[in-house]
Amino acid sequence: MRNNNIGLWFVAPAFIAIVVFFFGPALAALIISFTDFDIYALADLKNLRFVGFKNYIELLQTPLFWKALSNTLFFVFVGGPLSMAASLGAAILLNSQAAKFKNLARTIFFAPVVTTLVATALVFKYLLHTKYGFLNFALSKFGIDPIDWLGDPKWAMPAIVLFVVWKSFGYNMVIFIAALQNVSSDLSDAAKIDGANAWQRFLNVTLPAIGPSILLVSIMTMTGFFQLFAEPYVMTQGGPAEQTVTVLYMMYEQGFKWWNLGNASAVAFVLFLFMLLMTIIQTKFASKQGVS
Amino acid sequence: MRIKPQNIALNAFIFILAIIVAFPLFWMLSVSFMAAGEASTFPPPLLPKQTQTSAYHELFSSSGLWKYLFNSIFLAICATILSLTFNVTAGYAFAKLKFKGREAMFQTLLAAMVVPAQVGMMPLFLLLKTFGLVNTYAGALVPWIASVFGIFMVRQFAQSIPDEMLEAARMDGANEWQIFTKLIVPNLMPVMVTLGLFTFLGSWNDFMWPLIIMTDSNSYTLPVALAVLSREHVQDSEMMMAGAVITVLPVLILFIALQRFYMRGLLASSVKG
Amino acid sequence: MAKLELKNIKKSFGDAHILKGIDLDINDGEFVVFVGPSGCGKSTLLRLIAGLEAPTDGKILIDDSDVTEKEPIDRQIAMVFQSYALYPHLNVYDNMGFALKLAKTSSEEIDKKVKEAAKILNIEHLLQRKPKDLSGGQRQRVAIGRAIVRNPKIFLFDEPLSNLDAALRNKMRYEFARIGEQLATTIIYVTHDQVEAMTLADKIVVLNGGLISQAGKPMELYNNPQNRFVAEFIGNPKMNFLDAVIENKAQIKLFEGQILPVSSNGKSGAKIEIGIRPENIIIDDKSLIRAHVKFVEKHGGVVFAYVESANSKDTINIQLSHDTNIEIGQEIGIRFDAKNCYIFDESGNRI
Amino acid sequence: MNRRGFLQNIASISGLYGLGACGKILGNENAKSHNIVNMWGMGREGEVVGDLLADFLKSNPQIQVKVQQIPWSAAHEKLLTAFAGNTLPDIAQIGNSWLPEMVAIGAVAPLESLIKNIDNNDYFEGIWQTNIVDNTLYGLPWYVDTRLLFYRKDALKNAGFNQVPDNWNDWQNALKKIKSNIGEKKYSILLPLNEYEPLMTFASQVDDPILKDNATLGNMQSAGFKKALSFYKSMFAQKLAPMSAANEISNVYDEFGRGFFSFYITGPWNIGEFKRRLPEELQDAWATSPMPGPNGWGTSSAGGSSLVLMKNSNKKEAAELIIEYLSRPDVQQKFYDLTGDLPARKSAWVNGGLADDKYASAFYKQLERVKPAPAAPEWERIAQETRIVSELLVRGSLNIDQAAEEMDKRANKILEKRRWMLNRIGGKNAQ
Repeated sequence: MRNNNIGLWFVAPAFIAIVVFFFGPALAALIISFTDFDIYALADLKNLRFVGFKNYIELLQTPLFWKALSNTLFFVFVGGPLSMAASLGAAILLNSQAAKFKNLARTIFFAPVVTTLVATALVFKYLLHTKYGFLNFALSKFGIDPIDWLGDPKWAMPAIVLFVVWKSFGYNMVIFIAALQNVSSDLSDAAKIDGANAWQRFLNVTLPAIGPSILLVSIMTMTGFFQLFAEPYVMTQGGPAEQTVTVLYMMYEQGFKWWNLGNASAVAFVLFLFMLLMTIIQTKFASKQGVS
Repeated sequence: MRIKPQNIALNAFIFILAIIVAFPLFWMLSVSFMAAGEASTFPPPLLPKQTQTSAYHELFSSSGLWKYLFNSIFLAICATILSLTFNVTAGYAFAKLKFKGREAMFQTLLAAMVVPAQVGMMPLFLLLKTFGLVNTYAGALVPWIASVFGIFMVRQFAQSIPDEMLEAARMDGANEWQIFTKLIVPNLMPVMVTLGLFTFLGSWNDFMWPLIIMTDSNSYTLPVALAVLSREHVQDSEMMMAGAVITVLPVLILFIALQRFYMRGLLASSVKG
Repeated sequence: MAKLELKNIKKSFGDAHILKGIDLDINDGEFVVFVGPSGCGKSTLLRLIAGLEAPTDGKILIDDSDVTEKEPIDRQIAMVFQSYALYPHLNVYDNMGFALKLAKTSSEEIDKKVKEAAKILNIEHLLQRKPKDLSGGQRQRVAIGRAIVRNPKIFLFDEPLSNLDAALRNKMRYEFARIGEQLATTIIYVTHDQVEAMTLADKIVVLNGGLISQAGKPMELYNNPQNRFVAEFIGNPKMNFLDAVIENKAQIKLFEGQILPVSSNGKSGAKIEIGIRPENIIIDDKSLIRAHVKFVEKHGGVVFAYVESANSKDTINIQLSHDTNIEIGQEIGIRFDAKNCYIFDESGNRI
Repeated sequence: MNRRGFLQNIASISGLYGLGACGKILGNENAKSHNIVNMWGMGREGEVVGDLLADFLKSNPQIQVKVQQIPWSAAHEKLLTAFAGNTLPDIAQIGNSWLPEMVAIGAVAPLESLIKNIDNNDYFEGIWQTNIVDNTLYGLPWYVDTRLLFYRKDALKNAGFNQVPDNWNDWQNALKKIKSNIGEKKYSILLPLNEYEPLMTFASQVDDPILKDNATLGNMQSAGFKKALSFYKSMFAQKLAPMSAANEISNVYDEFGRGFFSFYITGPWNIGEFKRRLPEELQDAWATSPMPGPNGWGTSSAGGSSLVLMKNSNKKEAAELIIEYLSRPDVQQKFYDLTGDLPARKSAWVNGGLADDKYASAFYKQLERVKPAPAAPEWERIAQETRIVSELLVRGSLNIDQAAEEMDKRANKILEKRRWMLNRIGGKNAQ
């Protein structure tokens, strides 16, 4: 090739943009997390102190942080698997030969994914209303007393998980359908001849075959569930009794409500570390299981 | 053909599931056409007693919805244009052009995938403040200029373009820019539609960044406006549902129209791992 | 060991009628090969026997009991798939023992059977490997081994050799013959390759368009094909066909007017085709049937000459001995004995 | 750099078309012009300020005003964000309690030149004090606000009381009586768990200040505060108040009308709302009353909004004219007519007969007894944190002592920076 570095000109604008608007700020956030950058420092940089690991140490001593972390982990480890199970269930249903109107059903199941989160969170807020909400009305038909879904600390998390599962399961469903279509029918026939029933075939043929997809989906899903923010912001504002404060919600409040940028950056980095850790564990676990 | 009872059960189950999944969206639409206060009665009504558009009138006349609608549409279009220009050039170059530092740069971008976007938000805000870009469209668009995800998607697609085609064009005397505009861009059209759609939907549905960067109500996008309004108008469910309809409907229609492209992008992004 | 009866088996997928009525008896211990071009329904028939599909009509009996509605596991059959269908996450040992494990066989029993089968197949050293670490031929053996340990009444093989390269295919063909003998059980084997059918089968079933064209011993089919389809399908290289008309009971007339003393019981003036195998054509310059040599293929031991004659639509293939001095462009005369001719009417039936 | 400049840079860097068009649209919209005064109004005030200013603008044609309406629930957040992002307006309406914070970060400018024209005796003392930081006037009270009781006269009467008792004990007895009249599913009083004002109202009525040592340390473990906290907690413990946030009560007015609760601590804006939203037949059934205190009528919060001038404004003269205009007694009266917001100037109360109004008079009385919130910039945050802890108390995961300790702990942590800064500058310039 005559002009060897022409590609650089093609790549440079995007690369510079990502460095300036993403890597730079992320690095700056790391530095800020070691300072007590707050609204006073914003007004006058003389009010800025370098505090070392103080933000992190204090964070670990803050009950709200642990609350937020445990809430977030609840979303990740309860909501994530639930959402994936729903995705897989729906994918298996729609992948079966006997299913009719598959495309229509797939579109309906997928629709919540593309809808605007804030808008549908609002819809659920009304659906979950203690008195006039449809869910309680439907439950009353089964003789279940009204539940204060978003107001009762016991129920607020499950209620939000319900919403998040509704909103998100279609995405993974599509990935699972694609994976299921690649499962060798010979293999499932072979298992039938070997005497495996539907559940054994699922365990021994389908599950190993879609293993890589499950790993990928679980990483993506859990990463996504670590980043829940708009749901509590719109539906509960973190309440009741801080029951739905997530780590990211805490970061937002610290950072953009109270302008404690030092604290907020520390929160952000702890969140980042947790997400990184999760991804590494999952990848390790999967490679041990022989999923490539 | 024998119709097995379990097949009937399976289809019935799918049908019920579809109703449950679609119900919130149906209910949103239904309530938005109710008279003020109608939805806050027990038992909750399924359909409006009398279909009316008063909630929409109220929304458009009193809350500046036109402004938010304009902001959302305008930002989504600009984000799409930005994303297409920046990501397509870069994705193509990473796939098909050799240059110094290509691998290093690509690995750098790869590293960006594990860092959540929120980490840099606060310094980014301060950075934009020094440029005077807080509360501007430009500030809201910054995260959409280029995305690692977009570059990956284009790169993956561009790799399927045969090298011979580029070589033939070079033999015919085309320069690199001509090759890109005349040859590559037409061939990348499908992935550009996909990327454009993803960006448009992403920008439209985005919440956290516009919430932070748009400091006055003239600059709100629909989701931000909706979140703010919902705190002020808790009791006006009909009006809020009308707002939700206005917010959701455009993206839903766009998705249904371009579903094929959307699914392709989704699956492409899911095999990158 | 078991015998299998198929009674008027029909299978349709929507409007596509794949099998149109199959009647077939397979005896205890027979090695039966289903052969036919792709789309003839041979694999579907195998899947019906396996119980992976239910027939639209008809009955399947194994050892006189009706298994038409039964699940695969209740038919005591084993099947080897074209793709081998090994469980990728299990090693060879577990793959072979999978069915036994599902049947809750004791682990000692499983161990014994797996090792026994591995010995027969010479794969004892591979037992701990995963399928992805095996060669094609090795996978093939594992797939067979998985079937053997089940000790089934009937073995089903679905094109087991088609994924192997030519050299390996020849070797495995021999192996199959050996294993077939060793197992001494009923085997049903599906292939589109007539060489495999000829070399392996006790009985060949030629399928065409959803129906059995002819069934019988290999040489029976070769020597006595019932119709043009079987005649053309069986035999390598293929039989040659020449257009002709029946002159009278004792004679037929070739395209160019040569009269051959071939007796037939068709009507005079009826259009027919005569088939003649390449090895039965003799070069005889005195013969009235003239032909031009278009191409000579020297295989070493034998030589094939492709000649053109006004009598045939396609070139005629002649098998010659290696010492022939025939050359391209030469005009030659050919002849053949009437006793070596097969005569087919317009609808392809032997007359 | 303005938007157009930035976008044109991008456009020229990348050589793209489309964006040029974007740049144009951006440039034309919202351009900062030198004779336009930007003003932020919160909630309903933001809606009506345009009408209020109509006369002013007629007589001052050289001044143009652009008003932004900011929702109350996001106002504080938006002010700080705008400060952080350098997008503050010229004039803003801000909550009284936020003033120390806005002064401390240097967002607002002193109103020295205005003070000459203003008679501070015409303002309620407690309210006026909230606008003074370091002996300097930073805000001019625009409307005043305090929290007091809205209640159902019929419910109180059924319980055997003709008017609201003036002390905690008797008042709570009345509430208990009401509760026993209305049964399990209804409540005597609504104390929304997502608002800190009810608790802080009680806390303002005791002798101990909420923060001590120049507002650098929490004082929540004081006997006084604990007393207020216990009183607050007892309302829930005895099921006099439902354990729910205001946003879970879908419509406060409907529920008040249906008798779901009979007492509600809220502000003057609700006089108008109650009149408007309650059905005709209930219009005589409700009334307002000053807050009962531990021993006789108690204080309440010195709320309301002030108008402030932002430090970075380059239109200070025009802005001061506007602020001065908006606090004229006649404009204040008109303001009241439009919004129901109570005038900051006593003369406006007296002249308009408001001081004798059956609903507003309770406010006039209460306003003579208001206490400013602690003058620490961090107050808003401390109050929020305190609310969060109080919710834990109410829901039973903490007891009174634990809650008070936790509140102090959180307050002290928030105040750490303030202590450091005050130390550093040797106690001068406390704010």
